[in-house]
Amino acid sequence: MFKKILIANRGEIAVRINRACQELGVATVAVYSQADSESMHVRIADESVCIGPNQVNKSYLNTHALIAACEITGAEAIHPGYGFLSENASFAKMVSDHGLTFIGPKYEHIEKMGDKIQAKKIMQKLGVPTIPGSEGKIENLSDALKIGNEIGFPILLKAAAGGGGRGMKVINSEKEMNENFSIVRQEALSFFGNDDVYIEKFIDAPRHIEVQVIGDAFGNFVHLHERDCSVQRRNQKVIEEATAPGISPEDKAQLFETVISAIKEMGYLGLGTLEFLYHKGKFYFMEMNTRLQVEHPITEMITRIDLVREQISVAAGEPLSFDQSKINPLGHSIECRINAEDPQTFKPSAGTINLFHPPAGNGVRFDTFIYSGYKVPHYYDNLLAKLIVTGRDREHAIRRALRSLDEIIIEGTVTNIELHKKILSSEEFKKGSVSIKWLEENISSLT
Amino acid sequence: MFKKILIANRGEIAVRINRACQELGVATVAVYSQADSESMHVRIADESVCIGPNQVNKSYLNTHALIAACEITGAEAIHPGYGFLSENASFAKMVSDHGLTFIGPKYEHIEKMGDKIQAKKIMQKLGVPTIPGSEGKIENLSDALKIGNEIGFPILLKAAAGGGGRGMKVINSEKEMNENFSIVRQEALSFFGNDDVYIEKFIDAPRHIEVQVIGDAFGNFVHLHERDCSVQRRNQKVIEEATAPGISPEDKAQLFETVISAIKEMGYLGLGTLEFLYHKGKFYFMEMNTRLQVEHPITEMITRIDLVREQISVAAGEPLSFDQSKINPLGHSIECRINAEDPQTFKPSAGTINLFHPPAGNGVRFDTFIYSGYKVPHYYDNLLAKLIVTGRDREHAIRRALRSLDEIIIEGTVTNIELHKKILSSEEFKKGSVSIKWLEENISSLT
Amino acid sequence: MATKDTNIIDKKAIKELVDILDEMKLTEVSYQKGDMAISVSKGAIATKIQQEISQSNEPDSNNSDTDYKNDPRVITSPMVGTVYLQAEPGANKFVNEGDQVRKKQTVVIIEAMKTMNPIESTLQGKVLKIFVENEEAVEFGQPIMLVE
Amino acid sequence: MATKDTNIIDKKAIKELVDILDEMKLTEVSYQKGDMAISVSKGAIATKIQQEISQSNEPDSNNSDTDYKNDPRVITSPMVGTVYLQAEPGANKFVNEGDQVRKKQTVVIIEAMKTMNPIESTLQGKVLKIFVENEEAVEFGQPIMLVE
Repeated sequence: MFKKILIANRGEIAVRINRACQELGVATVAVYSQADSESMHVRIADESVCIGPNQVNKSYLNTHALIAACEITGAEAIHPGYGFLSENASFAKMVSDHGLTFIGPKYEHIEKMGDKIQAKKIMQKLGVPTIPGSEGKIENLSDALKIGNEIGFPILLKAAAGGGGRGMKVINSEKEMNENFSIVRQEALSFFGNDDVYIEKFIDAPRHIEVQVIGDAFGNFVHLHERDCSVQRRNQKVIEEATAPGISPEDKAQLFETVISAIKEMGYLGLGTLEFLYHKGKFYFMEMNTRLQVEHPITEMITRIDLVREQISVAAGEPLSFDQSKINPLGHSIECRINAEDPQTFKPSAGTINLFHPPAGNGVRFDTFIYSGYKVPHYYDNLLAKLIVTGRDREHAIRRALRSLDEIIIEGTVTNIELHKKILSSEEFKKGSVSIKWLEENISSLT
Repeated sequence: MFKKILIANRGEIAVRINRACQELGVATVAVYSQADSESMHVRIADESVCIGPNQVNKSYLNTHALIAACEITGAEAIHPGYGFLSENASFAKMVSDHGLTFIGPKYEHIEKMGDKIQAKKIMQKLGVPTIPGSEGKIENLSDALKIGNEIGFPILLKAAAGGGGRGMKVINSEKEMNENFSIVRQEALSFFGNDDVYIEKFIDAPRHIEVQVIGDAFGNFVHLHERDCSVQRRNQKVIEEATAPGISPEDKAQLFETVISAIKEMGYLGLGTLEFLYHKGKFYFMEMNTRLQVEHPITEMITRIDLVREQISVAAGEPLSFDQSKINPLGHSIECRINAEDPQTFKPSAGTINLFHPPAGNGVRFDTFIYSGYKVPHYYDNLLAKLIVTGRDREHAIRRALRSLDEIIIEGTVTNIELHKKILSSEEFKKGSVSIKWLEENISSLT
Repeated sequence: MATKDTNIIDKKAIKELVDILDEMKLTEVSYQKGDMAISVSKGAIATKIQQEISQSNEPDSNNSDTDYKNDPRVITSPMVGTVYLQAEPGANKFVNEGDQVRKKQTVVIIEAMKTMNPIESTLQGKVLKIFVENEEAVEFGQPIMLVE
Repeated sequence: MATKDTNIIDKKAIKELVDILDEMKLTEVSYQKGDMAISVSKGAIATKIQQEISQSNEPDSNNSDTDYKNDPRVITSPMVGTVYLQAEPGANKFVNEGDQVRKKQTVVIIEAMKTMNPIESTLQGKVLKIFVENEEAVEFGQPIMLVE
């Protein structure tokens, strides 16, 4: 096991990783921008290094400063968390070139899965069902029109370098393709520095189902079942749950078998998530996230596996502490992302948390980095906390979530807590199986 | 299921019960003394009734006020929590005579188990191993001497009406018996209003092992494995853990079989705990608690059963939601009782909590009723919170407890947090299997 | 920092007030004399969280009587139960606003556990206000009536 | 905003009151005398919890330099690394306390990722104090030297 790990992140996930390290007996180094000097992740770490000014590109994305911080503190490994440099293959390689360990997959896998076109091709080859679409990038408008007609409109025109819901457009007809093809390419170029685009069949109102996997260096590959992340707004997940309601055990079992066979073939190391669209009984591979996910705790709760601990162990060259036979999900878990945002405009909100009192009790976990008196900086994302509730079944989990939301006190900044209550109280959510479009289409009528 | 429940308690357990009710969709009535008007259990309940002044005998022990509070609020059932009226058979009967439900066992069982001599006789008859001793109460000194010699000194002279570690004395010889017999009887009379005493073999440095059981009205009786509560100071539990380390699965299985057979024979309803001394591979029945225990959460964590929910369901005439085959303990759970007490003198400490920040993260539960700004009244017991941590194994749970203790901020009153850190860091505790005398004998040398 | 003789603020007066605040364990003190008025406060958190937590569930109480909770001129309920202002339906009230009451005079009856408990006045004087209505549920310590 | 010579607000009085607030650890002070009335308050919770949380882990910093964190007379480290005060072991220091420095003059070298990065002075004047020692690890923004 490592003696010291540098956590190249901030916020709740840096706190989460720090706790896992403490429990492993591993010393921690927090890094922070000048805006984050009072942040919880700095305060709970064994050591801390200021790596730059407020802007992320000069601090949390400053690869040189991170390597230098390892050098001066003697940290042997870097945990990138999610976001920031977590899926940056060249950073992963740089870390390894400096004799340090990147706590994540091999950089080749990060690189391959980071390119959405290549990822889809690879998965297709490995037997994973994908969405019908262009075989690779589209060279020009006439090819786009041809492929669009072959697959049948509506289709989705996507930037190869996009992700997280950005860099894509629904095209309903030849006419719309004529109008939008160069616009989408130009946007892709300006947002992602790469104007490669590709086409996929547009699946209307599917669900977002993802499978958590982990592999070690000893040929062990395990899936930790699925999560349903269909409650989204602007392609951002709002509520996640595990396991997914309303999908037959047989369909799930078949999916898991395919997924395990694929990552075994890849020789995948560490944590990964394969994201699928689910529609009319069929799964379509979307992308693979080669990192820890925001919503990993719901999987931890139903499987009782500490994913961050296993992730670190595997990166340290140790075998998984469990095998597939130990993974028997029990109960139902729901995560609500508590954001600092205006409930009407959804604009991020910053400010000082005058008062914070968390929800608690049986089956309640509240992962956060805020505290009474903490000034939320406006430079970073607006996730304040994750409420994770686990009940004996889905109905129990929903009730537990509602009573927990009622217990939360966060004073000094507006949050989306009321939105969560509305979603969890709605008949459609309670029924289960809403699509990724449901929240956006119903947000104004939720009461 | 009940529509409305009155919770006849305060502090963390009232909060715990309120949460279970909320999750069941049951409305709650909090009762409070005048000193508790700002207490958390009042604030989170649906309704609240002030039942008397600060003194417990005029408020929380005021049976008439509690029944009247049900009458004016329409509550159909009373949950007594632990302590206060929870093991008061005549109150349980009074509740039932008024057409209300007492959330607990049948009052006959409370009554029988409340008399320690009778309880032991009953259990003996039901095949449960007990400590050798007098068959019932001792009439006079000469009988005491005779029985003492039969069993062999040292013996324990105990008040029949005692409990919670009060009303007992170790007698090492005939001489000590001569000196102490009437003193113990007199003390029993003045403390418990009853001078019946009995004799038991004194078992030096045993462990405290208890078995959690539950029964419903449909003939289902289940055990939820055992807890080890050997870390005690002045017979008060300080740290509890589940399951108990260092006892063979075979010995446990045999104990569970005996216990289940006994409560089945009794037709026991609701939650109960059979407490045993464990010494050199043998269990000796001590007493049965006919109520929810302070340390119930560690059992909840390893079994994933919500005990309070089941307790309420069973009292409402519903069957248990699980059977014995569903109870497969996973991981290891530890509870630290966080008391407001002076770390040197152990005197209870009151005061205003200026600042409270709880520990959190994977595997951490913190059951409490305090909040930033809460004034802890000095009229009641000094339990502020229960830290409950659950890990993949005992070592992991200990590490998790230590990092969680480090995270707690309670400002404004002194607590025993440092004592917990010392215990959990000690080599002897880490090895497991300490006796009930260990803490007291080592408390000054723990560093 | 300003030198002693040119201070605009009377620090000594504030210090005295702070000492009083500490001694009496207050969170706020205001003081006014002549043209001088000072107010100091400490420990705002307590007040704050209590307000916040209360928002969701204010313990039952009538708006009208909360101001009188600690008023010595008030007869409070010695028990939990249902209050009756008259001995039986249709009968006259035991006491009306404006009436004179003597100590030990029955002012209301409180029913608890099917038992009627006559509640005697603890005060003597003119009844200024009756806070409770007939058949209202009352809790321990709840103001029943104000006596001058 | 008020212009310099016609200030409407008596800033000095406010400053005095703030000093009193800090000294006496209050969260709020109001003061009124004659036609003047001032009230100041501070978020006590913030200060409090930060102090408390800091107790267990004060971010690394030398006591000697923390006071200068935002001082404009200080040259701070533009990067994370190991600082060298001379070009090679045994050589003279780039700068000694008491020396005059010009802008763009190399004052230290910081090694990061096996690369030596000459750090140029951002200030001009006399070096009053050097906060770092040879081969000390420095973080971003850490004071290197004080220049008059």
